Amino acid sequence: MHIMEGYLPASHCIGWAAASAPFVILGLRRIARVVREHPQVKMLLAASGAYVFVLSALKLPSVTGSCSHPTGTGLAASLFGPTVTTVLSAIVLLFQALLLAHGGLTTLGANIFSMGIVGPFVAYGLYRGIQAIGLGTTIAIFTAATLGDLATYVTTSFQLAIAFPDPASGIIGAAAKFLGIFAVTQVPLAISEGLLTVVVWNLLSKY
Amino acid sequence: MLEIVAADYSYPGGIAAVSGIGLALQPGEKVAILGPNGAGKTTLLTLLNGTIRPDRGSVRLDGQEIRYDKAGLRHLRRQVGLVLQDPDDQLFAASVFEDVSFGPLNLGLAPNAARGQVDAALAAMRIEDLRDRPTHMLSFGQRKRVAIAGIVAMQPRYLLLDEPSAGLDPFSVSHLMAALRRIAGQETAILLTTHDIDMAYGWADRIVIFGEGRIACDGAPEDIFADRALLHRLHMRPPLIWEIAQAMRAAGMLPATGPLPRTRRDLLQLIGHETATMDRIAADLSV
Amino acid sequence: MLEIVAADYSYPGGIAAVSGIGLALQPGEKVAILGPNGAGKTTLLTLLNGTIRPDRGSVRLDGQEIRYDKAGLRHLRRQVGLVLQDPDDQLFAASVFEDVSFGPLNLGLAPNAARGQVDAALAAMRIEDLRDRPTHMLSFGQRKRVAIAGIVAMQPRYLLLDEPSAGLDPFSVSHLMAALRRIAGQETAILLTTHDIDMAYGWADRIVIFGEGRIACDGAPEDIFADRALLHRLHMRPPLIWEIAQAMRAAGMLPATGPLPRTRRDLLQLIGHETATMDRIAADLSV
Amino acid sequence: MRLIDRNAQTNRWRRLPALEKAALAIGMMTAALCSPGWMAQGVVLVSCAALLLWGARISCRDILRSASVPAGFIALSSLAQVVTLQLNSAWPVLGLSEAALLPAGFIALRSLACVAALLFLALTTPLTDILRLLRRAGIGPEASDIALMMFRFIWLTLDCVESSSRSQANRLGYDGYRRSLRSLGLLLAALLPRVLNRAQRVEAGLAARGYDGELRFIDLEEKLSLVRLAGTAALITTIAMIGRVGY
Repeated sequence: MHIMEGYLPASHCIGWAAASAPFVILGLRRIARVVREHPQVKMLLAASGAYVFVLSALKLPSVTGSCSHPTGTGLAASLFGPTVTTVLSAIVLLFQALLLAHGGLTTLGANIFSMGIVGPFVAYGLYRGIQAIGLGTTIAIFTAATLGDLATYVTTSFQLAIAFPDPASGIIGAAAKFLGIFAVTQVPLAISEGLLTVVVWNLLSKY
Repeated sequence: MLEIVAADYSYPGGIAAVSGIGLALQPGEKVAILGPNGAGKTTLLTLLNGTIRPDRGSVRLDGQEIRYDKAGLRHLRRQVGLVLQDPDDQLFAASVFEDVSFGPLNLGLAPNAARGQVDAALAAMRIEDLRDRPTHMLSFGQRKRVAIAGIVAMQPRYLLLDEPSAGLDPFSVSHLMAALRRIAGQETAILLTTHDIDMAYGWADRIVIFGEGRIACDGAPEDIFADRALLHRLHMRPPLIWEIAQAMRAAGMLPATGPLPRTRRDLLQLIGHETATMDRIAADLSV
Repeated sequence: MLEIVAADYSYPGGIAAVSGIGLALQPGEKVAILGPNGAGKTTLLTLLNGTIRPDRGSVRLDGQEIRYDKAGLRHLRRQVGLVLQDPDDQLFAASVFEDVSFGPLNLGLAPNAARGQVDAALAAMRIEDLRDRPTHMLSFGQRKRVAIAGIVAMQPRYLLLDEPSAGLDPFSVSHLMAALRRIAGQETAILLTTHDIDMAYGWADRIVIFGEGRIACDGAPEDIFADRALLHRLHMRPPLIWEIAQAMRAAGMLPATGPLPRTRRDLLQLIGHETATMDRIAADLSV
Repeated sequence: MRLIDRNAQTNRWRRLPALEKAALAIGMMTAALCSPGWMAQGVVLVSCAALLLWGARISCRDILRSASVPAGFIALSSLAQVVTLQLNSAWPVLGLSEAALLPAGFIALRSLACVAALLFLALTTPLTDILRLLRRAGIGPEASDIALMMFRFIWLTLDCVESSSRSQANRLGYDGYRRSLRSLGLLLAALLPRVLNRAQRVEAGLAARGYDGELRFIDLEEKLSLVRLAGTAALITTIAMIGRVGY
């Protein structure tokens, strides 16, 4: 779920871009370091990025019957770690804006923050945390992918709420509204993405 | 009978893939489709199996126009199986047996019945020995046969194959064609596309030639290849065996009547037979 | 001269791909490699261009063993170009012209000189009209020709091609082979792998047959195909034209001496010529 | 999925310098985003549509189709704005805020104008040209090479996904939720090793062409035109001034 081009006021656009920039720069530095040591990583990251992009453009079967698009960042974060995923997500979001008109350039910073930073970090933290408690990989992957996806959606709703507080109930009320409206598609989607990630993960570990 | 009637299809962007094509496939037939890259052969196969929907015209199974809802497509695909060109697009499961059982299980068969159809398909393709092998450790030729088995196991009445011989060495091709001959014997019609004119000539009952998104001709091999002007216009050459046999006939080296040889073996036998006859005549004369 | 000497190579996992292979390629030669899927043909090509390094044995260019450091590989790849089977493994830029310019720029050429070599390569492959087209919107046959142009533009002395004719229709194949004949004329040696025995027979000066990771034979086409026992052991058939010509010769339909026909046209002419001769004799006799 | 790219690759302005098109798009986007008045947004919307239709010669149908998804999202978000939520009573109370109608309409129009500017860039400029621009702007060779290769891999991967899901549908793999989810899982699991394998093969394929870690090629872009740049500047200044007026 992305914020559309032009939806956020200029000051918010700049603010979110500034908030995301350090993470992206950190990720870029990390990639540059790895690429210097192993040049073939460049091609592998490009292929993985394409995989995440195509995954995010896939229609996912949803329990409610409606179709929606997964973020794929849960899987990516579990595979490559969160900082690299931030950079891949930034490129994916740029591509989505320019190839699909999903999201936008002015809202790129805000979208990177929700889909490229909050989502992957939540997913990665949950994945490591649940594994550390010893609840098993399946639960860890499901929780990471589902809640990572939900975290992206919650963040987006708050970003919109801060920009457009409810005249009666302020930011909290506005967040509740945005959460409510998008819940129809996003909650079943998050569950589907969680289940799908588990299926993929289990099959991949067979190879 | 599986039919496509006066169908047009254009790709997004408006480029016409096929226009006004009509073709009927009878149970038990063996049909080969020839034509240059990009002529619309693959489009025809995907139209026949309901993957894409014609912009105009219709696809009919046993006289009934097919419906493009879930139930309609399900009904169609039980009877019409399509094997795509690249086997890698068709293998998903970890082992050969699991992969081939994907279709039969989706048909709603009980595990035992599904197992039977899988084993039959593996036997028909002569790959029983690959049963437990991981799919990602197969050679290209093996993957190709497993992909075909995955459709054969669903026991379709019409089996469509897109370039089944592409990329295979000649020995594997002859094995594959032998397998397809066995399957076609059992009331199953086979329609395949190929660039191998000689193979098509030796295998098919009927040949269809595509040119520029249209069906340029459709008929018995003898008739098709006799039309030199047509072949020339389509930038196609007749099968080598046919052409040599014709030249030999014209030169009086083969008898002027009787069926023309279709395969390498037929032609070589005919040449040998002629030799034997000539030897006999020579011997007679020398007496 | 490009040589590989007594080379072994095993894939990670220990499966031997080729063992003890040796082959020398002279400037200007046209060589075809035949053999079943998985026999090691592709491995040979990637060894010759330094993509993989033999476990034992060596690769030599003009008598010098190649080094596998950056400078050594750079030197090798200036002279030895490899076209992979799948064009999608070799194309990366957005448009055809941009893509073909990649190799020449990597050679360190100035943009203007590079531009000239790109245009020459597009002309040699007869794809000047695709110059401006996006690579991901090309047909398979077009991508194949663009991938070859990408290597031809680097003007290598040795051009290696992995299955250049795979997946192409016969008309495109003859165009491609004509283009390769033009290129081979200019001091460039060409080595290609193929499953098309008839095409190899008509095109190559020399034929190499692979079997089970070894070179089973290497020589002039006439000699290779005369060894029936060897071909039988390798599950290979001689070219159809060769076989028919042999049968006709044995049957006394073709003269017992003189070179055997190599192409369809040769054979048909020979049959026609014989007819003409026989007609003449008949006419003489009737006088 | 291929709609925008197809137009970007084939429109009449595809070889114009990406810098000029980007300057125009981003200028208009900024003007629309920063103008308090309604009129500037309207002018941006109309100019973008006019440039796309009569300049780049993109069909009206394709413009509307590529705008339909963002327009849907904008409509949904605007709905959230006109609804109010009371949290200080015992139950949350939903209401329609008449006062919010006008601002919500303004945001929707602003967003549509910005989407139009985005579409102007996306529909006229191949994505790789924009990446080259970003590279010149200094985003670093690693990220720009990765993005460039990613663009190529996207189409290859998409072809694989399309053929694979067709093949699964042929074998009735998409009947019902459970089976669909499992089929899609099988597809994605089989796809990842294939995609990574492809990356290795491309590495070898480019090595055969002298690849040494840097992607370079001769582009076919036309030269910058001062006339066009001046026109761009004039248009954006005019829109900004209209925005200042405050209608």
